[in-house]
Amino acid sequence: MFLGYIFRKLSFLGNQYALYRRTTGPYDRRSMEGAAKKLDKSLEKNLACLKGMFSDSCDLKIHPLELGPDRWPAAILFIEGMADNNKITEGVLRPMNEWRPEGTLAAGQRLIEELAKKVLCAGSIKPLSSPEEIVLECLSGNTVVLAEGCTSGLIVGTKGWEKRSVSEPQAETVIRGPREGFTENICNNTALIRRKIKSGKLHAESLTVGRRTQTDVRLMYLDDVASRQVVDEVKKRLSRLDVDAVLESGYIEEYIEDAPFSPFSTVGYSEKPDVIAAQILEGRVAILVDGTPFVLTAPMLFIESFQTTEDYYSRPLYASLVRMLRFAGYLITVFAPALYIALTSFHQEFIPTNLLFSIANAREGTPFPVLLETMGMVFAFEILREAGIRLPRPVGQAISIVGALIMGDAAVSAGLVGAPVVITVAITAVASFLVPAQNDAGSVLRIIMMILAAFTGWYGISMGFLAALIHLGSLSSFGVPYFDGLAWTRDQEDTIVRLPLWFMIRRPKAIPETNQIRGRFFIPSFRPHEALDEDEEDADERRGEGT
Amino acid sequence: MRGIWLKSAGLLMVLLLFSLLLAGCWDYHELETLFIVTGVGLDKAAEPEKMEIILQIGKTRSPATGSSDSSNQKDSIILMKAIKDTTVEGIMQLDQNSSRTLLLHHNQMMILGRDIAEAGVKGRIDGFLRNQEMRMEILVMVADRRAEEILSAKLEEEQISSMYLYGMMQDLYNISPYYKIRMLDFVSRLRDGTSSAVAPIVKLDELEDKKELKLEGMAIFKEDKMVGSLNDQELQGYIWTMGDVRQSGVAAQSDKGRAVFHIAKLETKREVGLKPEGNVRVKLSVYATLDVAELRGFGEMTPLELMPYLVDLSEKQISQQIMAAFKAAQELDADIYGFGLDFHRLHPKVWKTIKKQWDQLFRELELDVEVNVKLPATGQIAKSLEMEDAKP
Amino acid sequence: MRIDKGSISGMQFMFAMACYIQASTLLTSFVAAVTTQDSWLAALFGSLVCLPLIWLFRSLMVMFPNQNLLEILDEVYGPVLGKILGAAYCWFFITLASINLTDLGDFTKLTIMEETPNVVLLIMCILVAAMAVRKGVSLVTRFSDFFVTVAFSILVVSIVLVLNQIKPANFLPIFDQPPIKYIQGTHIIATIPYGELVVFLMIHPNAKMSRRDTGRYLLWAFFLGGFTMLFIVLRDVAVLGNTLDMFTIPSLVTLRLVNLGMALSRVEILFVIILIMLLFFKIMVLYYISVLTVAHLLKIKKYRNLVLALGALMVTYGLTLYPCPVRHAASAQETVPFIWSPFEILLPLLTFIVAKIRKLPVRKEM
Amino acid sequence: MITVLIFFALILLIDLYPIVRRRSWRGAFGFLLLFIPALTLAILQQKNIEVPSLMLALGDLLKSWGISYR
Repeated sequence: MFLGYIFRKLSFLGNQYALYRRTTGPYDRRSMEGAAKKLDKSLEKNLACLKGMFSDSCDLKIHPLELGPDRWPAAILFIEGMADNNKITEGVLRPMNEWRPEGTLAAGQRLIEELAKKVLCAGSIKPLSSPEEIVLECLSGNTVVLAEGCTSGLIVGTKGWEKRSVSEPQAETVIRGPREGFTENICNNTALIRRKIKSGKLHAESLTVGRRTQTDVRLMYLDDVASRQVVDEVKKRLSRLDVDAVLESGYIEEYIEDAPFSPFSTVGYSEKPDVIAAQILEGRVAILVDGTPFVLTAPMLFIESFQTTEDYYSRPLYASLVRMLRFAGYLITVFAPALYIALTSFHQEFIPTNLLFSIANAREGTPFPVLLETMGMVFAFEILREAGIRLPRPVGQAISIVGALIMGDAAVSAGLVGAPVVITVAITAVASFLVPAQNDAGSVLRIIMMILAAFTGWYGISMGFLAALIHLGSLSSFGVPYFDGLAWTRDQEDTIVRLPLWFMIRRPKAIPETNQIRGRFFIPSFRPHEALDEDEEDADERRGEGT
Repeated sequence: MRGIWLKSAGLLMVLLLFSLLLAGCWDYHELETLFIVTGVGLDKAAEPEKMEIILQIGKTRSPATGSSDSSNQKDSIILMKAIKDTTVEGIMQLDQNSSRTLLLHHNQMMILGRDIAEAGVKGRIDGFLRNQEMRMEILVMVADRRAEEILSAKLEEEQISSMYLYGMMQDLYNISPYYKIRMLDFVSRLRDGTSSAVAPIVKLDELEDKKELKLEGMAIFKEDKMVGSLNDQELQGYIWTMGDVRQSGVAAQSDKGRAVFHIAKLETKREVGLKPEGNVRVKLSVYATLDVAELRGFGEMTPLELMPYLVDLSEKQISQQIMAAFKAAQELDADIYGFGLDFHRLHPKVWKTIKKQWDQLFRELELDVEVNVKLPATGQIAKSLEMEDAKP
Repeated sequence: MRIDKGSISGMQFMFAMACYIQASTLLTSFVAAVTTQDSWLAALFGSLVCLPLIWLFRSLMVMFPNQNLLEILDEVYGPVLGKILGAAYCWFFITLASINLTDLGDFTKLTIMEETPNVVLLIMCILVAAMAVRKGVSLVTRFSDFFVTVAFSILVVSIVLVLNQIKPANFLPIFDQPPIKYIQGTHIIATIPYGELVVFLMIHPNAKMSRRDTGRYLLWAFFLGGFTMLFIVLRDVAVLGNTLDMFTIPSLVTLRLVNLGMALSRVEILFVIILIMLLFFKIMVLYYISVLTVAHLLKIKKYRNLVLALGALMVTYGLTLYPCPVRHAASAQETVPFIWSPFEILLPLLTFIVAKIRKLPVRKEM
Repeated sequence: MITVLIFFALILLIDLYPIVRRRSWRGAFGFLLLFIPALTLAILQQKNIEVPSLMLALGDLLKSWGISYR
C-alpha cells in the first residue's frame, strides 16, 4: 500500500513535469493580438488604435496640436510620469507651437522628416511605423508625435522619471572603500561600471526579458578576458528564459542558476560597482537588470562568499586573518548547535570533566531534550532576525534587545533552557553574520546537521559534512566547478590567506578566461627612492608601454 | 524527466532513512539521565572471592531551582556499592539499580583497598581494560585501609574526593612523572613480567574538625600482589632513582647544621651490566642541580668553605636515600626500578638466558650510586644571618 | 571503451593514492599485534619492499596509458582468460570494499557509537559515498588533497600533544622477536596498504599525466602515505610501549592519553575525525572501482544505475564477512596477506612479464 | 523486515526503472546480478540465518594447505 502511494506520488510528479514540457512552446504575443500591423493615414484612427492598445489608461496623455498656419492636425502621446515634462515642453511642444513653416506644409512622410530635422529638439528622434513598437517606446518614457496623413510616428527621446540618486548601499557596507551603490536605473548602473573600467574591451549587451514587464537586461563582460563558453552559456540561458515578469534580479537568478534545489546559490550578486568591476576583471559576466540595484555575476564560486572587497583594500596580513575568521565563522554557524547536541547527548567523553559538570548542572531540571531545546533556540533566533530585518531600523533594534536580552535571560532563569544552549546559539547567530552571502545556505545546513547530530552524533555530523562537501564538489556554475576556488593545489594566492596584490599575477584559474595575466610581478621597492637606478626606471617605462 | 524522478525518489529515501533513525537513537543519552562516575573503588568483601565495588558519582545540581548552599556537602557526591565477583558485574548491577545510566568516561581513578591489593589484582581489573569507556589515563591508587572511606571522604577544599586526588597527583606529576601512576603504567608493569608495579598510597586523616587526604608512600606489588610499601623518605629515594625530577627538596642534617636544598633538575643515567662472576651490577649516575633553599647553623664557616661542604652533604644525603629505597625494594624482591627491563632492552640476547632467575639476580644486585651535584645558586641572599662574615 | 570520461589531474591522482595509503594506516593494529614494539621496523621494511612493487605498477601504467586493468588483462591474456581474471579482480575489489566498510562500522562502534547497530552506520556511509560515485571519478578523487592535508595536520598535532609522554626506551629491544614475525609484519604492510594500490590501475587512464610524471606521482604518493604510516606507528610505540599489542585501536588509546592540563585532554576526537574521513575516502574509491569493474565486465555503458545495487550488496556482503572484529584481526594477520598476494603482487608481475614477452602493447598508430 | 524491503524497492525504483526505459537489457542483467544476491543476503540476515563467511572459509582452506602464519 505504501509502495503504491509512493508510486502514485512519483507518477504525479512525472505528469506535472510532462505537462510543463508540453506547454512551453514558442512565446506568442497574445497581448498584441488584433492590433494593426501599420499605422493608418488618419490621425483619428491611429489615436483610437493606440488608445485601445493602452487599454484606455488614464496615465496615457494625448495632447492634440495644430501645426503651422494650416492648422494641420497632429498629436503627441506620452505617459505621465515616465517622460520628463521639461523635455516635452522645451523639446516638443514649444518648437511645434512656434514652428512657422515656409510655404505650404509638406504632406505625408516628408512632414515627418521635416519635423525631425528642423523642429524637434531632443537627443534621439526616430520614425517608427509599427504601432507595437510605438507602444513599447511610449511605455519606456518616450514621446510619440503623430500627424494627420503620416503612416509613421516620431519617437522623441524624453525618458525621464524620478529616480533615486547614487547613495551608500544598504546591504553591503564598508569601512574602507567606495561608498557608492547601484541604483534602480540600469543606464546609471552601466555607467557606474564603465566609470571603473575605462576600456573599450568592456562589452555591454542589451536584452529584453519578461513578456509583460519588458525588463531591460544588460550583460557586461571584458571581451578579451571572459571565456566565450561562459558568455555563450549565459546568453543561451537568458534567451531560453520565457517568463511573464522580471521584477528583480532574483527572478533571473532563479531561472538561470544551475542547481535550483541546492541550498547553495550558484549566481553571485552585489550592490556595489567596485565589487562588480572586480568580478568583471576576473573574467566573470555581470548581468544588470533594470529596476534593481543588485547586479548578478556568473559564474560564481563558493570561495567568493568569503572574499569581500575590503580584503583587497586593507593590508594583506589583516585581510588573511579576517579571511580565516570568516571560514571559522562559517563552520561555527553551521556546526556549533549540531556539535553541542552531539557532545552533550552522545559523546560526553570529549568534554573536559569540569566543563561537563558545569554543563550538566545547567541542564539539570530543564524540561526539554537537547534537540528540542537547541532547535527552539535556533528558531527563536531566526524569528528575531527576520523580525529585525522587516521592521524599520529603530524598532528592529528594540526587538533584538527584547529578544536577546530579556527573553534569553528569562528563559534561563526560569529553567526552561540551559545557559550553554543560549551561549551556543548566540555564537552561531553572531558567526552567521560573518559570511552574509552564505547565510541562507548556512541556515538550511545548520538544521540538517542538527537533525543528523541528534540521531547519530558525531558520526552523523561527519557524514553530513562529507555529504555537503560532495554536494559542493558536484555543483557547477555555468560550466565552472563551483568548489574550484578552494582546491588545495591551485589559486592559493587568494583563498584562506590573501597574499599581497603584487603576488596575484594571474587571474584565478578556477574561472575560465582567455587572458591569464593580470599584471607583472612587482616587488614594492624596499629601498628609498633615491636608490632607484636607471635600470628600474627603464623597467617602469616599459611596463607603462606594455599594458 | 529522469531528474525529477531521481530527485523525488532520493528525497523519499532520505525521509525513510530519517524514519529509520527515528526508530532508535541507540547511543543517545541526555545529560540529565547520566550519573557521572568520578571514582571507582575496590574493596574486599566479607565473603571470600567477592569484592565490594564502590562508585563515586559527582552529583549535578540545577542552578536555577535550588539555592546553592555549599555547607551541605553531603549532596555533592553519591556513593554506590555492590558486592559481586567481578567489577563489571558490580557496575552492571549498580547501573540497573539506579535511576540513571552510569557514565564511566569521566572516571578519574581506581582506588584499590589495601586488602584487595594484598590479595592480588590481576583478575580484578580485566574489566577496566576491556571496557571501551575505561580510559588508560585513570589513576591507580592504593587506599591505606579501605577504598570506601577515601571515596566517601568529605574534604574542605574539594567536595569530590577523587577530583581532589586527581589534582594532587597532577601537582605531583609536575615534580616527577613517576609519582603519577596511570592505568597504562600499572598495566605495563604488570605485563612486563619482571618489573614490579607501584602505586601511591593514599591515607585518610581524620582530624577533629575536618578530614584530610594525604599521600603516604608507595605500595609495591610483587606479581600482582601488594607486598609492602615505601615510606616517604624511601619514596623520595625511589623518585630520584628514576630521574626526571623537576622540582622538590632535599633536606640534609649534619653536625654543623641543617641545610635544605631545592632541586632544580635531577637526572639519572643507568648502566646495567653483568659482572663476570654472574651477578648484575647497576651503575647509577645522578646529575642534580640544586639551589640552596634554607640553611640553619653552619655558623663557623665562610661562604667559600661552605659551598663545597654543602655539595658534599647533599650528595651524601641523596645517595643515602636512594640506597635506602633500594634496600627496601630488594628486601621485598621487587624490581620497582625496571632494572630487568633495562637489561632486556640493552642485552636482549643475554636476557633470554637469565630471565628465569631474575628474582635471584635482583636479590644480589649491586647498585653503585654516584651523585654529582651542582650548586650554582644560593637564593636571594648570599650570606646567612648566622654566618661569620654577615656579623657586623 | 572508457566508461567514465571524467578526467583528473596528475596531482589529484597522486593525492588520491596518498590518501588511500593514509587510510590504511588506521589498520596498523594488525601489525602492532604481531611485531609489538618493532612494528615501526615492519612498517619500514614493508615500505622498502614495496618500492619494486610501486615500480611494477608504474611500468604497467606507462605501458598501457589508455587501458585500465581489465583491458590490460584482456589484451595480455586474451579475451577468455582475461575475462576470468577480470571476474576474480571484480570479486577482490568488492570484497575489499566490503571489508573496509565493515571496518568503518566496527571502528566507529569501538570509538564513539557503542550501541548503534552496524548496519545503520554502513547505510549512511554508503548513501553519502553513492552521491559521489554516481558523479564519477573526478568527484571521487576531488577532496583527496583536502583529506591528506587534514590527516597530516592531525598527525603533526597529535605528535606534538603526546611529546611529553614519549619514552624513547620503549623502542628497545630491537629485533627481539623470531624472524618469522618480521616477515609476517612486512607481508601485512606490503599487502594491506601498498599492494592495494593495484586498484588505481583501474582509473589511471583518467589521470592526465605524462610518462615521466607517472613514476614521480606514484613515488610521491608512496612517500606521503608511507611517512604518515611510519610516524603513526612510531608515535604509538613510543607512547604505549609494551602495552601496544593489547589494544584493538592503539592510536585511539594514544590520543586518549593526551594530557596537557585539564583543558587539553580528551582529544581522541582528532582520531575519530581522521578515522571517519579517511576510511570514507577509501570506501568511496573502492566502491567506485567496484562499480566500474562490474560495468566493465558486463560492458554496460551507464554505470550510474548499478551504484545503489552494488552499495546494497556491499553492505549485506560485508556483514557476512567477519562475525566479529577479533576473527577479522586474526584473519588479517594470518591468512589475508596470502589471499591478497596473488591479486596485488603475483598477477601484476605475471602480466608485466607476459606483456614484455608478447611485446605488448602493439602500437596501432605507428 | 519491512524497512529492508522498502529500501530494496526504492533501489529498484530509482535504478531499474531508467534501465528498463532505456531498454538496456545488458544493464538490467548487470543490475539484477548485483541486486538479487544483495536482497538474498539481506533477507537471510533478517531471518537470522547464518551465512558462511567467504573470507574465513578461504582462510581455513589456505590453513589446511599450510599457507598461513602461525
